[in-house]
Amino acid sequence: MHTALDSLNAAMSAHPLLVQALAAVAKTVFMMTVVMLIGGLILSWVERKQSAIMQDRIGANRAAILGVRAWGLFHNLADAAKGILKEDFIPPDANPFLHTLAPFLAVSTAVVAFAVLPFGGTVHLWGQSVDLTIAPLPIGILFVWAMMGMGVYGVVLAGYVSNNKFSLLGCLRATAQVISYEVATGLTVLGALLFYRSLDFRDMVAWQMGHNLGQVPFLGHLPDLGAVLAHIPAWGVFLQPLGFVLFFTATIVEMTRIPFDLPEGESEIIGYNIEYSGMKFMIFMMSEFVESLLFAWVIVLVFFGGWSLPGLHLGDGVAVLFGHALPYASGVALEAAAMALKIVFFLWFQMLVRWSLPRFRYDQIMHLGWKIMLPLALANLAVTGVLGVLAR
Amino acid sequence: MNPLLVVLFLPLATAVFNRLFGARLGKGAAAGLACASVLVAFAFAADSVLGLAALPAASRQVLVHVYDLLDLASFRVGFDLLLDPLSGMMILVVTGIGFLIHLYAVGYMHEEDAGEYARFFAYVNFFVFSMLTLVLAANFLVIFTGWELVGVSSYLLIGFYRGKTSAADAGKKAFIVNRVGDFGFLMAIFLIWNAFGSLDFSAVLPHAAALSPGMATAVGLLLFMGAAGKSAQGPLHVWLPDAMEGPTPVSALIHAATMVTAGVFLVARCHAIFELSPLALGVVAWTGALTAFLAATVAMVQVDIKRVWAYSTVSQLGYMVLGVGVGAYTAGLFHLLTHAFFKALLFLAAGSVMHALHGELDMRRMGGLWRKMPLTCATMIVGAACLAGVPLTSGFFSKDEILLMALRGPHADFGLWLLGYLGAACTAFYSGRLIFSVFFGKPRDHHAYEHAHESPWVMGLPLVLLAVGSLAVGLLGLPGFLTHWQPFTDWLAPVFADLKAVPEASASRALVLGLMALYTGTVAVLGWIAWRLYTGEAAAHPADGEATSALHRLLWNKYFFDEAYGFVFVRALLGYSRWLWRWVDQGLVDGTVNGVAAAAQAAGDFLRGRVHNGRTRQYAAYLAAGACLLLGLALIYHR
Amino acid sequence: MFGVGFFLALAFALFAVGAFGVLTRRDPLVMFMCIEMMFNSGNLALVALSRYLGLASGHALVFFVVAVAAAEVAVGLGIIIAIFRTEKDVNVDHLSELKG
Amino acid sequence: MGLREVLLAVFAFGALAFALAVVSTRNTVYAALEFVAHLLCLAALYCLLDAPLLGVLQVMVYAGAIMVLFLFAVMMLDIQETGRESAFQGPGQVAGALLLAALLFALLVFGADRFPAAALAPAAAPGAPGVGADNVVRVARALFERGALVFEAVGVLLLTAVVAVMVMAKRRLEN
Repeated sequence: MHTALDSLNAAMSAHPLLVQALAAVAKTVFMMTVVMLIGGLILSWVERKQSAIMQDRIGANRAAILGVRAWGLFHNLADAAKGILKEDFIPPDANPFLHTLAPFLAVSTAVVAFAVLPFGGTVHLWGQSVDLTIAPLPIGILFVWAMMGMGVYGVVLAGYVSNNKFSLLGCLRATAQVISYEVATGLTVLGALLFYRSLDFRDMVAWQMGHNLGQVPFLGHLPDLGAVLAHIPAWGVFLQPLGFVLFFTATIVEMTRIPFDLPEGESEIIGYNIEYSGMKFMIFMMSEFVESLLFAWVIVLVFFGGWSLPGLHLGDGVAVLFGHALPYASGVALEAAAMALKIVFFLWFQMLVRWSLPRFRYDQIMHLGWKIMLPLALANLAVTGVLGVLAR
Repeated sequence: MNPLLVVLFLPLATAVFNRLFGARLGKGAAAGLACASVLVAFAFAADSVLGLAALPAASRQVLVHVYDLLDLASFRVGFDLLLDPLSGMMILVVTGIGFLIHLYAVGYMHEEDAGEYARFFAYVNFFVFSMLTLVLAANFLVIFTGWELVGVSSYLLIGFYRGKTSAADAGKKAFIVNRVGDFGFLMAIFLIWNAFGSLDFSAVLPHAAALSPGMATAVGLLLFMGAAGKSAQGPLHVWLPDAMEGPTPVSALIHAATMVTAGVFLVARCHAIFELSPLALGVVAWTGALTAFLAATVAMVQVDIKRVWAYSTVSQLGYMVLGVGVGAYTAGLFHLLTHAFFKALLFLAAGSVMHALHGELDMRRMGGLWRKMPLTCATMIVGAACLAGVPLTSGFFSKDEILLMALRGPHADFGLWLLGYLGAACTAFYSGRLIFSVFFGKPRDHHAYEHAHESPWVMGLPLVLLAVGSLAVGLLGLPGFLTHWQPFTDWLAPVFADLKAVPEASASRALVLGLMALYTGTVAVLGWIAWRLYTGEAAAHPADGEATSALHRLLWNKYFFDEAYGFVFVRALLGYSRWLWRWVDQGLVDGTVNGVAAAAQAAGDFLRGRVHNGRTRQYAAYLAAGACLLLGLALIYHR
Repeated sequence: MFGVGFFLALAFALFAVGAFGVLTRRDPLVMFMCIEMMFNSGNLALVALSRYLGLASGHALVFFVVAVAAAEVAVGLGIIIAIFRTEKDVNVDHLSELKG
Repeated sequence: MGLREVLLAVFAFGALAFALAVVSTRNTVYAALEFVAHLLCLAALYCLLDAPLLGVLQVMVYAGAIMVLFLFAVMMLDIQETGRESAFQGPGQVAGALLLAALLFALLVFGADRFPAAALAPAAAPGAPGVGADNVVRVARALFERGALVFEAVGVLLLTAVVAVMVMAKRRLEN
């Protein structure tokens, strides 16, 4: 056993390229697993259960395998089975290829965006440093935005090829809403990017880990507070509270979730996916959950320090927690746990919003986006920039 | 703040205010404001002049810099004011007599409605401002500005009765004839700038000797061209009689007392240049003498009383010009001063008569008015006596001085004296003729006579003040052999200090007394002839158009100046303009323009059908073909 | 094999295709896309040349081209929609009111 | 021939093929979708040419915003009728256009033949766009230092365009 491990170590050390290849595969597999598991299965279950709890219902609890109900977890399997078995209806005048392409476009663009999201820092394996990111792009956040922009095409295609006036109208609503808020989504983050001076998520997290509020211009110069602030990590949310609130709101609009779910409005409004059934419809639903995870992830990376845990420092092969040395592996595990917890918190928070607020009217959404959020985001950006110049 | 600024800008401020808001203020306020502003200006002017008088004689010059008009590296012109004895005298005349005339106008213009009333006072105040700018100028640019402003305000006032075509025509005539003179003035300014590089009097006049004789003659003649235009010297005098179309106070103020003296003022101001050129001075003197004589002869036959005074003004201006032309600047200016008083008086009295007779101006329809309007009669007799040169009146002294200088001055000539003397004789005749026709004898138009009435006090007061002034002002310039008290000569002495001593001594006392006796006798004889001719029932007034002789017709038609101008300038200009219009403008210019346009349109019509056909893709094809062409050319030539 | 010349040739080919589209299509929207295609061929050439010459200014230029294209598209589409609302037709061959 | 070359070939071919598809498709919506695909191919080519920033910008702005606007316009206009007509006019016109386009292509290729067909010089110059993390910084320097004025001008242009479109749309609404 021992020798097997040693020989593995030796083999790995001898072939750095192999390490990298394996790491790439492992990263991808891991990420896809996480995305599919959470976005495809767990989130729909959570949503059901949470809505039930918030609305004082019991919620999904009927599906059972051999009498085991597992808190309704099997409902997802039942849904999947139902989706696969249902007739895949394609309207007579629709282009079958595009009709099929639309839902996959919607989900795949969201999934592809995860390629640039780091799930951890750099780890050292067999002498090789491995970025815990599938594709560590220097322009990571732009890539996410680009993919968000591409996600619109799923909606547009779905609305158009369905050859149905209602789906067309729904798709127009959805498109207008999404591209309107892309502006706000981009502008609200820019304030934070002014601090990080990078478009790379890893740099953002590194900056937040490497700074505390005491080092922030103006804040750190406050006579009494400076010392206290030095103990608080310089997370984006502290630097850009307004930016965070706006960004969080804009992401909910981007996901077209309640209270901004006008494009499809499951219960009342006929949406772009009206002509979809079975698995394709479920894929549209899934794309929303994937987006939900994506934005929670982005928020954590940009505004909540990513995997950083206050007090924990990972050095070269050593981990220090509040001055106590820890094994390196446990440090990594702590970071992973911090990251996961933060993401879970935001997923939960999104659900909370979803089941708390009533739906906006369409003109209200547009009003909010163009006349409130855009000016606020611009003002936030301008103030940040001016203060940054003054602090120089 | 310098009091001069108040003097200058207060009338302007009231003018602007009255023009904008006067109609709403009502007559009383508008007139009160206007009169008060001129009175205050007079007070400040008097204060300034007293302050000047307090200075030692040699340094009686105050320069006030208001602001920079133009400030280039090599050339600077400021809005500068110069107060010296000459301009001091002028501002006193302008504001003092201006105030009296304002006062008179309050009554005279009373029948106008409030808007017109305010407009009148605004224009008159504006004139006062313009005239003050002219006389206070410290450089040629400012004096020219004042010169032009005076022209504008004169134009506005002559054409004040907007409903009358004749008034509008007279305004235009005055303006256009003045432009001829202004052209000369402007040329003179350009020459001066070219020669000295500066327009300031202080930089030009003391160094005038630097001018070459030819240049001095040119500048002098051009300056005099301007002066002749403003001061109505022949042949540019034709506008002044027509200018009587304006309200009578305007005639009194502008076309008798102030504006027309600008030319004399200009020659006196620039005497340093004129003194360099005997030719220029000769032209000035001869022009003045001829104008004085010819205008006096014209005045002898006119029947319109304002017209008589208008020609009389031209004639008297001729005396002033003659005075400055023979180098007797002080005498000329003294005549300017006395004339300002008595001619303003005469015009105002004529206006009073006109007022009493509801606009009647023809002396053939008057007569015996002294019973109806004794005050007007008395004051007008005083004025006419001054004008005619009755001994011991102001006019006697001032004209006598000029004629003496014409005979014995530095540039004397017997011909000049003779013309002056004959003119003075004519003056005595027409003055008597007018007085006797209007006030004495039997009334020739009983209807008008019955309705005649004396003018209100507001018109009478200025008459009395001016009459007193006319008599008193002569005391300022008594002949040298009578007294050594010579306030006028002494006052102006610093201005003319650069001249050679006036050789009055060359005229013996016998000559002076002899001349005086000659004038006195002439005046008496001609006055008696006029009395005999014009007090009878059938006075020697021929009816309209009924010429008794060729000479009479010549004089009646004012030497046919207007007709000559009409033929030479107006007809020729019209013909030339018509030719330009028909052939050059319509044929050549329009033809070219229309031809180009027509050609462009024809080409455009063709291209529109073929090329510009609205097919976007065809345009794109042109673009692509053009791109190919350019690329091909670049490939061929770039290798 | 994939040198700068290859990318330039590709860019020129795309430019020619776009020009061909502008010359032959009657749908203003497609013409518009073809114009955009010509823009993009220019961008491609700029990127390739930047890579070849080692100049970042080419990238900046592409950025400007994209921004100007965005403005142009916004206005152009607005015009097309305005025309469609009054004419109910956007065939460019039927639109010749402004020929003068 | 490595992976990079393969990808280059694939995307270059894709760009050209989709461009031809745009020109020849009758349905405007499909043409627009093909154009999106064409743009994505170009974006990939940019990334392969060491211009990842431009690649992403291309996707964000061109594919993500501009083309969505196009689709929006297409859907609002509902140009089914014109779309069903023949996309091209007469054979003569098509031939002429083809000739012009070919001429243009030929001239351009002749004009640019000084550039090597097979070599991409390494980015070595001091102002080079750079690879990787450097790219953004280098391009930003070019953009905001030498091109600052142009950048502002473009900003004003965009603002003007936005206002213009708003005015245009607003007037229509009132009618």
